[in-house]
Amino acid sequence: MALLDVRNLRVRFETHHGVVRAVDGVSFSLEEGETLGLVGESGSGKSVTNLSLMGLVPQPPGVVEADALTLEGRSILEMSDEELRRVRGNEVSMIFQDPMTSLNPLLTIGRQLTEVLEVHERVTRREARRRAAKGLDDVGIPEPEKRLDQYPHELSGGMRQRVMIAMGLLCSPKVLLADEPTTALDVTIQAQILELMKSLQESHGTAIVLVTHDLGVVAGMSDRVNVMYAGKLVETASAEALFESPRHPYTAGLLGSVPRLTGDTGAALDSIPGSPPDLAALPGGCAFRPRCGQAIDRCASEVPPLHVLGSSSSPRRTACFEHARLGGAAAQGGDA
Amino acid sequence: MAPTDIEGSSRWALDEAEAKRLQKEARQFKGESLWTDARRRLRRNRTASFAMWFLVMFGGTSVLAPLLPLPSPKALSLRDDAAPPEWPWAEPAPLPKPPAKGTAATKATRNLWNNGWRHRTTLVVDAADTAALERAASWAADLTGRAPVVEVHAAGSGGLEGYLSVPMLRDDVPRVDYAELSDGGSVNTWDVAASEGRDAFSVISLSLIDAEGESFDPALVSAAQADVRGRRLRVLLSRATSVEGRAAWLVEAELRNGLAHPVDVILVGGRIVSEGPGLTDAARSGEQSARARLSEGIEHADLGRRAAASLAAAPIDGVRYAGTSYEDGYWPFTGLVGALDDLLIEARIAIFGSWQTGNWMGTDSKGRDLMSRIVWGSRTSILVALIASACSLLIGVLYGAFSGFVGGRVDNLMMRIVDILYSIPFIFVVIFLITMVQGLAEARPDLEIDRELVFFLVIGAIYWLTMARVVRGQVLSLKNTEFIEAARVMGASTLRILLTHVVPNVLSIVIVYLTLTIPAIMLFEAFLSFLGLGVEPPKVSWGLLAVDGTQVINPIKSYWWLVVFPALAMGSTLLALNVLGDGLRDALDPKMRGRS
Amino acid sequence: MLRFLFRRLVWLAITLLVVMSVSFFLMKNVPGGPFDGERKLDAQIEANIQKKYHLDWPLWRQFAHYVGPFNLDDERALLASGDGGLVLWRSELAEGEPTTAFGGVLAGDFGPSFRYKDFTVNDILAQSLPISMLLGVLSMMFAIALGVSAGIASALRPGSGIDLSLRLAATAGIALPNFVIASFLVIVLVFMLPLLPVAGWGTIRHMLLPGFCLGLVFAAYIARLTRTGMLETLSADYIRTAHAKGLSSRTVVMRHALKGGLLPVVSYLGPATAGILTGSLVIERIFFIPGTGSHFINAATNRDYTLAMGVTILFTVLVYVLNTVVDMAYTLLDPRIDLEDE
Amino acid sequence: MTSPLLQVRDLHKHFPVGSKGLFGRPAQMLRAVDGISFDVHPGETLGLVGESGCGKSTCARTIVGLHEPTAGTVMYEGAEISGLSRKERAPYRRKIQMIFQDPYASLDPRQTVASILAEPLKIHYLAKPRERRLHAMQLLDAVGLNPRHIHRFPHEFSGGQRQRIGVARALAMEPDLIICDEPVSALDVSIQAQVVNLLEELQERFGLSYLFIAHDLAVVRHICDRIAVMYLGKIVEIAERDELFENPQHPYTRALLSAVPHPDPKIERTRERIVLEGDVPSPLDPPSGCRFHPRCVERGRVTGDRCVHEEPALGARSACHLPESADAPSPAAHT
Repeated sequence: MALLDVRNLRVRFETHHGVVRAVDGVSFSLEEGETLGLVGESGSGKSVTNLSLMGLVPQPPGVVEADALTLEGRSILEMSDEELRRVRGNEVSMIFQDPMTSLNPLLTIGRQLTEVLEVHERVTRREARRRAAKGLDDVGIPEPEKRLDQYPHELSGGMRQRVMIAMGLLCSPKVLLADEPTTALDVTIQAQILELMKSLQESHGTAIVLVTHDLGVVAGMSDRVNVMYAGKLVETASAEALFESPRHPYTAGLLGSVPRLTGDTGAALDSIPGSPPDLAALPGGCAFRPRCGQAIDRCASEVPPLHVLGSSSSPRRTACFEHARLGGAAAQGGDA
Repeated sequence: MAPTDIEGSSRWALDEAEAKRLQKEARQFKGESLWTDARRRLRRNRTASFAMWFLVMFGGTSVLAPLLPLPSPKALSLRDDAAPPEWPWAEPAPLPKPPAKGTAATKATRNLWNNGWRHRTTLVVDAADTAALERAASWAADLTGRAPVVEVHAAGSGGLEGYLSVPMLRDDVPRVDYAELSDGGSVNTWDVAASEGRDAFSVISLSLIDAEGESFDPALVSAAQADVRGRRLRVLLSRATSVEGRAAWLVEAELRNGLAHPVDVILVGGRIVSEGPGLTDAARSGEQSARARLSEGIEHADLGRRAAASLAAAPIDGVRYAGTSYEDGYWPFTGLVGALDDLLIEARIAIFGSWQTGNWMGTDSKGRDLMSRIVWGSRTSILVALIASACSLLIGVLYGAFSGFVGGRVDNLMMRIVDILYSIPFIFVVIFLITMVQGLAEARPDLEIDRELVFFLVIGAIYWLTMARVVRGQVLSLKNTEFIEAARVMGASTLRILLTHVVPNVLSIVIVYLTLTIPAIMLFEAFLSFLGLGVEPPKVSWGLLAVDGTQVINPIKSYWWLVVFPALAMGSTLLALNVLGDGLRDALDPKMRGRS
Repeated sequence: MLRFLFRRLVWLAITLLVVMSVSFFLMKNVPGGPFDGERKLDAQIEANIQKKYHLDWPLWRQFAHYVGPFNLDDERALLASGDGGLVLWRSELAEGEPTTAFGGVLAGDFGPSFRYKDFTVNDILAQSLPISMLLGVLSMMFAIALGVSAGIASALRPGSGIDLSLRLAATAGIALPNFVIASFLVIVLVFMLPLLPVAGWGTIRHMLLPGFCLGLVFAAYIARLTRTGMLETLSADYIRTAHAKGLSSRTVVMRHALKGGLLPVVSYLGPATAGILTGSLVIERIFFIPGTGSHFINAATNRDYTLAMGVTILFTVLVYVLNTVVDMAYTLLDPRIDLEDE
Repeated sequence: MTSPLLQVRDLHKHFPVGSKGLFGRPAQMLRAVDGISFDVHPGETLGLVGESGCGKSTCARTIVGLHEPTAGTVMYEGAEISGLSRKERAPYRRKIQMIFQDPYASLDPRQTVASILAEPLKIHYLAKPRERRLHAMQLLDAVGLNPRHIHRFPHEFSGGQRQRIGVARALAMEPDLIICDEPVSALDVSIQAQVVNLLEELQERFGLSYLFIAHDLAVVRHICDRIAVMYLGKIVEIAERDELFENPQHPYTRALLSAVPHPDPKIERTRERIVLEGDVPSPLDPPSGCRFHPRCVERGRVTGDRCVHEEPALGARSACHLPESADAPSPAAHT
């Protein structure tokens, strides 16, 4: 049984301008110890997907529905507030994008760390403090005892993100949901944090859902990658297969858009024309069709479902009619 | 670096002809500015738009007050207690006894005299039947050029007693209007300021002699006096005397000195035979035009007297001249507003005639109609709010913008001063200052301190703080935005940046805070009036009305209407202003775009 | 912290000096002084009065006399030190030497009242200030309690019926003048349902209505500030973090949101104090409370300048000091603020 | 080699910060830019990279005259332009323009696109109002936007489109040099590529030179001919693009290159990373000697504590006490 199983997740926000379908029929599962990358541009619904896994989508205006949304077989959607509370921060924890605003500026680091332990494990204050200090030590923060009495604004951005990670890992969760954990950081600090997350994953055995727009980060961190566009999953594959031979035109376009540190620099980047659609007014059919160079007539009228491509040993799926037509041949060609 | 290398450049893919064609098409793609967007969102905000409509109605009522068929807000009644509201459909109380023949308008009776709207001339007619009365009315209309308001009462003798009242407008006041002279009034001025010392009064004695030996009409002298009064000259004495064997009038006028502008000569119908200090040659030679004035002056003089004089020519018997009321029914404005008010009163007479509302909201303890006072009080309150907020706007925006734009240490110091003013009970100092100024005004009337103006300015002077802070914050954050930096990189001057980028972007927040300052100022006016430091009776403002209400609270008799109606008017207006201000803030905040 | 206090002190001194000198010189220039009574005084008496109150001195000397504990009575001292006569302290006066002067504002002496001839300003203040303070503290407590709870209730369910009605009530509270509200309440609570006494001072029952009326406007402001502050903090990222940690909603609100949400309220307390003092002018008058506010208004209308000035100066200092205290309290709540950075 | 278009010599920009006394005495100086020199040649793109707070944006702002330099000079075609008055500077304004980072903040929300694009011409009294509008349309067309949309407002465009408007505004006066201050950092990947392509296309078409400021090394590698790497207000290395990426000299450059993740799992999983320790020190109180020494992993290779005491000068390529080597490991070229 998968650790986390998501089937046909739908999140919509009912605003005055109409219904925004932020997430529309997303399915995936997460195995123990696995890292799943969730890639997309802003507004693709990746962060909302992440939030809904923890029941953190504000309701109203949000409405979360799914055929299944289970953690170890228990349905998250059907949990009571109390049960949900026991899951959050304990079995599933979360790291946010901006460590500047994600920590309470008015409380000490120590207070914010120990309260997690106090809520989920019946520990004394002293014990909580000891473990918090150890947690800080684990994420490579020097002088952890001293840091406990400091306030977030006294730390640098990288340090704050380390604190966030320490906070997320205090109760040894089974799943860590990381929402753009390095976007706000400089590259050298990003490298530190990514290394840290990798080593902690090895030592804790935590499964990670990594939400990011940075294809480089995904490539280095994840085992499998889900690509999202306009609230839908357009392609899912193992990291190697995806970067080696992207099947969906959007994935291909995305990879082509990224300048590389190696190889030829002469040619122009293969950018995707146009801009992402307004989620409140999506075109009919495939949402990517207006920007797609390979669109066929069918794309305008029908929403392409996720087709399974390739062998069962490395399952990959893509939501594109063109590739469904090409079928296994292309997949075989790519894997060969 | 000639402009040509921009124009004729062929480096553009889009050639000019094509661009011109597209330019026509471009009109279909007109964008929606933030202002339009804000207007739309404000309209969608139901509470705020309701508040706006309410305020428009309220403002309209206030501006159009002379048009409304309301009783006079200042005419006293001899009743000795406040009357409760009467229902609009209730039978009016029986009329008191009509005024006795010849009595002036001072005696208060119900409908007409009490609530006389500005000036009226009234003729009383004893008529046998309605037809006779109508004849009398049409005669009066011919006489005055204006349809009279007719009121009919049964006379004791079984006949009818009619009151024919002709409303008198500004021009009917007995006065001489030299400005309308056709033969040029250039000689009728002399410059007082030129010859007088600052602090002395001087008496100018002028003898008026009838050149042709005709006798003077005393009415002309009184007309001259009235006019003199209007010109801030006071006639002390007028008496007949004889100069060179002819009848003459001597007018001694007290002139207040220090008038910087020319003053109309006040002499009517005579030749100047001797003069006091300060009379210039121009005035000395005023004989000719003075005569011309004589004839013109009669045309414009007292309508009532003319009517009285023509009584003999009346087509029916029994017409008596009842009197003329010169008392204003309200507090007239001068200038444009005054002219508008006159028009409105004419319109009121044309539309409503003598009909006016009853005391639908009751009267105050002096018998003045409460509803009328609320409407007229709103004028004072609005005036205070407008002048004071304009004052606060001026100081606040200039101070804030300067502080924000200069920045650095100057900004630090300026904002520290604002902080301090914020935190000290500034109002105590202000009250202290107001009493000082009032004391000064009383003790030294010669300084001509306009107490109301001082009062407005002082209020304005303390409400600029928030505005200054807000504007400064905006300017400070705008100063560092990239689009201002872009303009700097382009080489825009500071003035240009201020006018094209800063002002439009600060404007919206200024509007919001202005809408919120106005209610605060109205509240403060009420507060000061309550303490007896604001608008002074007999003028009326909402603050004073509320004070009247609180003063009659007692356990024996409840004068609830004196509390409830002013409070309702004030509360709903201030509430509407606050709601509108909040609504504007939401609508004008670009961050709120796209949200409800 | 010491530097901060020192800076504040310097600014206070500047403020006071400006307030005092402006009002002093205005007061001296306004004719119709306190002794221009109904009848003309005998020239000798007038001269005596002038002498007694030093009205015959040059203005600068009167001002110095008013402000500070300088020895200006002693002509010899003045002569001895040339025109630097201000340096002598009162204590240097020989024992028992007659003096008609007062100690000066710096020594906490506001001089004699011009109207109440048998009292000094200090006497009047000593008698009335406790009453005003009690009223002020009561209404402040009331304003905070009502405002904060209404604001939180509003912010927890934005858009709900409770929120809308509380917001409307707050706007009404801000829009309506407190004397109007007071009149309504007096009609209802005193006359229609005789629950409370109409006026006067002494027992708790006397204080309830004035305290309520005085505090209401500030309760409305505080409710608004609390609501906005709470809504802002509740939508902050760190609140999401707190939820993600598995804290209960109650803990999230009490521990994480409340502190940040109430920060604007804390910084409003300074202006609120000034506002309550101002409001007390009206409330004390309506309820016939013999507080400082009533005396101030009487003094202002009767041209009792020393009393009016005394109250103004005292309240300025009071509010200024309270503001400084509030600012220091703010740093305890918000570790990001450094007073040295001001 | 052609004579340089822009010469920056020993440029310093310090800001007073921190606690002020009663009457405002500045306490500390923030050394945002602390003595940098470089040239930009006609038709070339010079990249300026570094992490946040390294002073690259301050450098750009000082060049265009938004800040007055504390010391040093900026020369355009051999004439000094720093320290000129607004009027004296006007002719150079037309030649040097700037593109800003935040497409949402860099356009006045209350102006239409037409007036945004006409503003530079208005300021310099170029062209008549009608011609300005035509010119605005030509500009929109040139940056790939619909010229019919000139009467629209910025908020009616997407982020990428706004950045195009920002580019059009910079082009309006036909400059020779455009300072691009992180022009693509705020954009999504697919949009970023569009803007990068647009910039390259415009450079070719109008013969522009760019000073391209970015923190994303991959973008810089794609668009720049030469690259300068900044650390704490100093240039630590400056070299031709391929030189820098294939054979980085300065330890910081190496670390920076190694920190960039590759969008390719095969490379990512096998390559060795140099992970720097700690954070960038505060520019208020930069470390003594070589500013990079507290974080430098190759410090051990320098004998003694030269790195702590002696500030390395910028040599032909890099500012490091280590000798330049041809075979230094290039983490980027690890394939």
